Amino acid sequence: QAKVAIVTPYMAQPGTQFYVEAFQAVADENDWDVNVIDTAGDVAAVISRIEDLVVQNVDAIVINVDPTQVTAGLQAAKDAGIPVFGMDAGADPLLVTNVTSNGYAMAAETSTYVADRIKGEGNVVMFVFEAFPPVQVRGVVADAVFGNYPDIKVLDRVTPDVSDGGIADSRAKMEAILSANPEPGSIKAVWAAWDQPALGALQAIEDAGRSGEGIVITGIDANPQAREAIAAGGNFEASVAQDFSGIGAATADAVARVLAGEEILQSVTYVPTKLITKANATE
Amino acid sequence: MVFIRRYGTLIGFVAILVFFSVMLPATFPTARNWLNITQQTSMLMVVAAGMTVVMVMGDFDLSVGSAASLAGIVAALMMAAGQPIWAAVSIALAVGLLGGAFNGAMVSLVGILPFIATLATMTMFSGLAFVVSGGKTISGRAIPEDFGNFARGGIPLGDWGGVAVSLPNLSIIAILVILVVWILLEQTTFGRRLYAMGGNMEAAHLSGIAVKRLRLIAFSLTGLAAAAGGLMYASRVASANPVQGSGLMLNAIAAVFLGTTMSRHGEPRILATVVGVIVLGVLDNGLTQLSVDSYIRQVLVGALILVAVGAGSLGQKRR
Amino acid sequence: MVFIRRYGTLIGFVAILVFFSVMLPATFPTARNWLNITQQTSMLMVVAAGMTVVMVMGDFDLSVGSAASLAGIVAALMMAAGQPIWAAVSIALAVGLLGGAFNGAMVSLVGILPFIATLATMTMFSGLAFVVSGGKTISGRAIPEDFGNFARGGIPLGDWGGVAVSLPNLSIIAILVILVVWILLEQTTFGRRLYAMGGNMEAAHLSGIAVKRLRLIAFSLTGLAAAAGGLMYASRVASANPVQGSGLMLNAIAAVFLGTTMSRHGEPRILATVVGVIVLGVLDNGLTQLSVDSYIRQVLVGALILVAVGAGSLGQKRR
Amino acid sequence: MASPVPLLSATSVTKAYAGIPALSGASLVVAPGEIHALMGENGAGKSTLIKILAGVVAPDTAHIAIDGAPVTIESTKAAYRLGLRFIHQEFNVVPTLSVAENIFMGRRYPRRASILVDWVELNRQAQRALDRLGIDHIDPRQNLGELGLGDQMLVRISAALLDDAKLYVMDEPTAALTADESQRLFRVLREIRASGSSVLYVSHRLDEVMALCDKATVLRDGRSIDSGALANITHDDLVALMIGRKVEEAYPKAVAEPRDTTVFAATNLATLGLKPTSFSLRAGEVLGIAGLSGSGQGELIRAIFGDFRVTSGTMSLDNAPYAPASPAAAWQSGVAYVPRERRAEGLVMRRPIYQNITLAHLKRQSRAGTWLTPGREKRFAADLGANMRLKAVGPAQDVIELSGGNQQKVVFAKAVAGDPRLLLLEEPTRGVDVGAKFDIYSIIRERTAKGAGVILVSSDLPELIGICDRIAIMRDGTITTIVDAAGLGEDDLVNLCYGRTTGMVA
Ligand SMILES: Nc1ncnc2c1ncn2[C@@H]1O[C@H](COP(=O)(O)OP(=O)(O)OP(=O)(O)O)[C@@H](O)[C@H]1O
Ligand SMILES: Nc1ncnc2c1ncn2[C@@H]1O[C@H](COP(=O)(O)OP(=O)(O)OP(=O)(O)O)[C@@H](O)[C@H]1O
Ligand SMILES: [Mg+2]
Ligand SMILES: [Mg+2]
Repeated sequence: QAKVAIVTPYMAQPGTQFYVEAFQAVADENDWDVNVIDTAGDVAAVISRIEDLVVQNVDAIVINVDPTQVTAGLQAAKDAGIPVFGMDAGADPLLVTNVTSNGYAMAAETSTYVADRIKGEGNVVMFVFEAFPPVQVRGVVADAVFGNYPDIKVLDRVTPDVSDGGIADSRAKMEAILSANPEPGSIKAVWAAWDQPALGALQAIEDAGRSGEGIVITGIDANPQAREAIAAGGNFEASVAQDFSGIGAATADAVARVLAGEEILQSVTYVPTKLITKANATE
Repeated sequence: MVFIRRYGTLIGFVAILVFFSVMLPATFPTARNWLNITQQTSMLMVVAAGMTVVMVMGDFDLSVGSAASLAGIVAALMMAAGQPIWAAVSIALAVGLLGGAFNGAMVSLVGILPFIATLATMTMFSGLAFVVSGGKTISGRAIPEDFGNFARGGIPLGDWGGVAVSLPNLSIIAILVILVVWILLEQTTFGRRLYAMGGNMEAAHLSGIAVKRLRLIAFSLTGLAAAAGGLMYASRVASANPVQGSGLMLNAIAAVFLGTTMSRHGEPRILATVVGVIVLGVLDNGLTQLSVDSYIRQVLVGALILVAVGAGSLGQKRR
Repeated sequence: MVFIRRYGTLIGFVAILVFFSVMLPATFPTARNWLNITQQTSMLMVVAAGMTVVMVMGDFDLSVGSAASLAGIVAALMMAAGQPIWAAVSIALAVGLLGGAFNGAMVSLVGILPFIATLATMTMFSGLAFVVSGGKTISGRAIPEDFGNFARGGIPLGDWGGVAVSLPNLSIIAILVILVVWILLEQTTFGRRLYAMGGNMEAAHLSGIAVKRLRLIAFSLTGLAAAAGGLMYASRVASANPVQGSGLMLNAIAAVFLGTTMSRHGEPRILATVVGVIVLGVLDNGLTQLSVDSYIRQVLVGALILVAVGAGSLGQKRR
Repeated sequence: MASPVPLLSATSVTKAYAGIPALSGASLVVAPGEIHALMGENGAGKSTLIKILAGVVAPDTAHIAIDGAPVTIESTKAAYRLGLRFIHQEFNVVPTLSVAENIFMGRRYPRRASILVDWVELNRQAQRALDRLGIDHIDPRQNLGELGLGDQMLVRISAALLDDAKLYVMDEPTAALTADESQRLFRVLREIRASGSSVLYVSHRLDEVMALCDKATVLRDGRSIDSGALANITHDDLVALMIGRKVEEAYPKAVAEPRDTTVFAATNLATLGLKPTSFSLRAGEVLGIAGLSGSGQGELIRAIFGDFRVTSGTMSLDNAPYAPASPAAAWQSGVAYVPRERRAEGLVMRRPIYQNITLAHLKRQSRAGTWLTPGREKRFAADLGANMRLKAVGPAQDVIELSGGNQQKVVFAKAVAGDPRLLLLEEPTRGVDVGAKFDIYSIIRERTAKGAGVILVSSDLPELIGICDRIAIMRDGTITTIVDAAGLGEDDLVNLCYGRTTGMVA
């Protein structure tokens, strides 16, 4: 029975759950002994846990954290001959491969959706998060898209407090922004780099009685709560579905191939994404 | 002089209010905005009110955030399993009460320092929340609409400058909880005894106060309030995840401590805690309305608290 | 009886060690694994050592985590801007020292409660870390290889059962810091005065101890240690982001408090803090090796701490 | 004798707390080479004046001169540099540190390699300081908290005597000392006088003051009302000066003889530190407990009070079995307690007087045992306070603002507030002035007249002899004999405590 461990600091984020579940499903088929380790946001602890796994001599390790930050652990694994896989982590020479969606493409989908819907003019509120590289790149793309429209003005670039999941604080922030911009039409759209702020903004807009102004909201990830909001046909109009399960399963496949003795050549394995609107939200 | 000493902090806070009102005359000092603030702070208010109870004895409870998360998860899971809302809410509150009683037992019967005991249970409750939920966020159709609607509802107060305003349900709960804690701490022998314990545990014991039992009860109440706060949170976001209450703990302790700077001998008082919570809420609300960059806002919040509290402390020359 | 009372907690911890050694005979009680543990806990060790200094006086410092993050960010930015490593490290340490001195000034000169003062600076330092870094993680080529290599290096100790083992650089730093703090607290007038202040602030003041100045110095040292811990963390992850130190604060306080359950009068002692840190590290290390699910691990860590500390407390029945 | 430049002169000293004067133009002149008593009833302002000299409290106005040179004392360090040493009224020690470290607190420890503490030298110098008081039973390496109160006081005195100074100020140093220990202190104080330095001495034990001091300054209501040589004044006149009225007798007469019914009995009672002990107490009787410190007096009281677990034996109260599981149960049964250390064990310092008094009686002092009735509580407390001349702004004043003696009265008021059947008193009059002592004794007698029993632990031998009906001698953790107090002399009692035989044993 092969021993495989998944180490992540981001277990509390909904996406991670799906990776892990899909990974587990494949693992069960292969009869692996899977150990899921959550370090609750602590990146150095990821290194520590990898070191522990090396001492324990597991057969493969999967991480979902920026590999450049855990080089010490990756090196220890490499020295011990244990293969390490990235599951939406980032490309790195010390990884066998990194399985992920294309973050630039996702942000381009929603930001162009917004720009098209508001016909290239008006005030936009952005919810971003720079501390987490995969989310940070989305902000970069959206900045570029909005910057390309001379009549789009970014009213505020908010970083919500995510320690509680992000919805409640985003909502409070949006409530304040709405209070500060009471004129109907003074806010045309809310672009969020992931779904939780979009949901918070939606609640704030509905609660303020301004859902009739046609403020366009987009998110990224298309988590179940977001899909429901989109399906309901309110202000929340679009999100992008990453195929989390696909990433998890593809990672497990990569592990299986390497355990079977195969060599994997591409340093990144992309799994396709999909724009979610009212039309396909309930699929 | 004596005035400054006692009210210095309060004056600092009033100065902050005046500042925001001047900077944002059209939006900040409106009934609508203030009702928003009471709603935004209602969960913290309830948890901080519970925290005040143990802090009156000079103790802490670090587990309130995890207890709130756990209560939210438990209720959500029960509702997802088709149980009626009242049953889910009752069981979740019972979980909070039991968790608090466990804290109380560790502190008073076993004799573990509150800081260690509740740090350990903080970890445990959080782990339990993950275990029972499998780490997932429970949302969407799993949560009955009525549950989410509760947080969105309120009692209409009529028109105010042309805008319909209503007193949010969450604010009403917060006010009720404050009232109950106020009666408990200020009007009953129970509260008097807690204050005596906070002033001198040994003297209280030798004066015939059943310190162990009271400590147990106090921690149970704090756990109950934490669970209530967690349920309010879950209702507000119409979902539950195993970490959503974690921000509440430090803020609740901060609010109580901010309050202590306004009381005679630095003891916690429920009404002072209320001011503390509102100050935290107002700073967030006002600075966001001013479109202050969120990072700079953090720095400002810290600095403003130091200035407000420091103004009060500087008046208090030791000699 | 007296034995149990004094050493109850320690016995609990030894039981944990024995348990892991029995369950994991091949991997847990090995030199290699123990060197790993010293390295894994080294950052916490340094921060907790600094925390011990203020806690000896009966104070807290909640800002150590943010100070650690800020120091890491400052050093990373300077290195990214092409400054030499020594300059970056020195400036980052100076930032920690200044931040600590600011805490100390708020607490001792202005007279703000340590909890509020350091909670406010925790927010401020964290905001500053975001502001200067623009919220980004600084990693990859921005960080000189030598900086990241430091944490990976060590002094070779030779072969041990066929495996080459070495004493990690980070562990060496931790040991040095512990040594310095030990000398400071246990062997200098400065340290003894801090203990006097912690034992009875009023008596210390009346006997002519310059309590304000000493408090200022103590907080500065804690800030310095926090910065050192933050730099070690940054070196270990070869990167810096504005939140990476945030987990250190509660763990550092927890380690010191765990330590106090082993000292005679419940006062913090640096060597007891060391034991506290190692206990936390061993629980993580051992339970990971036992492949315990991380959620259940959380529950177990909390429960084991309660059992170990509780065993010690139950022994102390005075009445 | 020529009148030399005074060593210390403090004139027009005023200080008001929140507008209420504690000192109103007090003055004090201490000459070199004298032991000068500072007298006055509780709350007269003695400690306040001393704290001003020590740089702890800032005066509103003060003209202070040392050796004729005007000075301002803005910090404790300044006072130290001026050659002043202090023993304050309240216990300011660090129980968690060693005796030697407490002696050196605030001073630079002896050092090695210019930074490291030289522990050997530290302990040696501390030992020397203890030797000066003739103390050989205290190890400087011991934790201070392990010592009894008397020994702790001896350590504090040793600390003040560590190096030579001009003026030693002692605020009730003997309140916790045995007669024997007091004598040793007096010997050293006389040595100090002989060396040309001076002592400013505060005590409510007048015999001691008359025997030891050369001069006295009397404060009343924050003013110096007289100053002069003690040789020229009688005990009674001094009392009248201090409290503004005559006190005929030191101790009130018992109103009634003890009755023949038993209030309390202990049979083979034992607990940690107490060997099986039996005695009984009649209704209306005051039973004194005497003995060297550490003979088990505290343990006996705490066992009766339900605070120490009883390991064997039985007790009865009003002839019913009595086995309290906690102090709460003891209060319920009608047993009240005045603990030894008022600040640590008796009072919630930052709470009002009335809340301290009703703390043990909240069941009765509330509606339905639940709802507070502050108005009624305050009236109740004010009445009790008036009975013992409590000097306070009102029942809502915080206890921390009271003078030491008045704090003690609050503790006593709490104990008698519930009409107890059995009163357990440890040093109930510590720091209380002569007038108020009489009031307290009267209240004790009132209780006994109603049939209550009283057990009194005291290190003040005249008090034991004056107020008790019988005195039990404790040695090595048990009661060895019980004697009638009538006709007993102080020397007899001392001999009994040391286990030396006299003809007096009953
Ligand atoms: N911190 C304070 N705040 C308010 N009033 C105070 C404070 N300290 C002392 N007082 C008041 O000052 C007066 C003088 O008190 P002080 O302690 O000097 O009396 P004392 O002569 O030492 O009495 P005792 O013999 O009981 O020790 C008292 O009325 C007391 O209540
Ligand atoms: N109130 C006091 N009681 C006892 N000793 C005192 C007091 N105030 C000062 N001293 C002692 O007087 C001397 C001078 O004091 P000071 O603290 O200025 O010295 P220092 O050089 O600063 O010592 P350190 O560097 O150890 O603090 C020291 O030996 C100090 O310990
Ligand atoms: Mg000095
Ligand atoms: Mg006094």
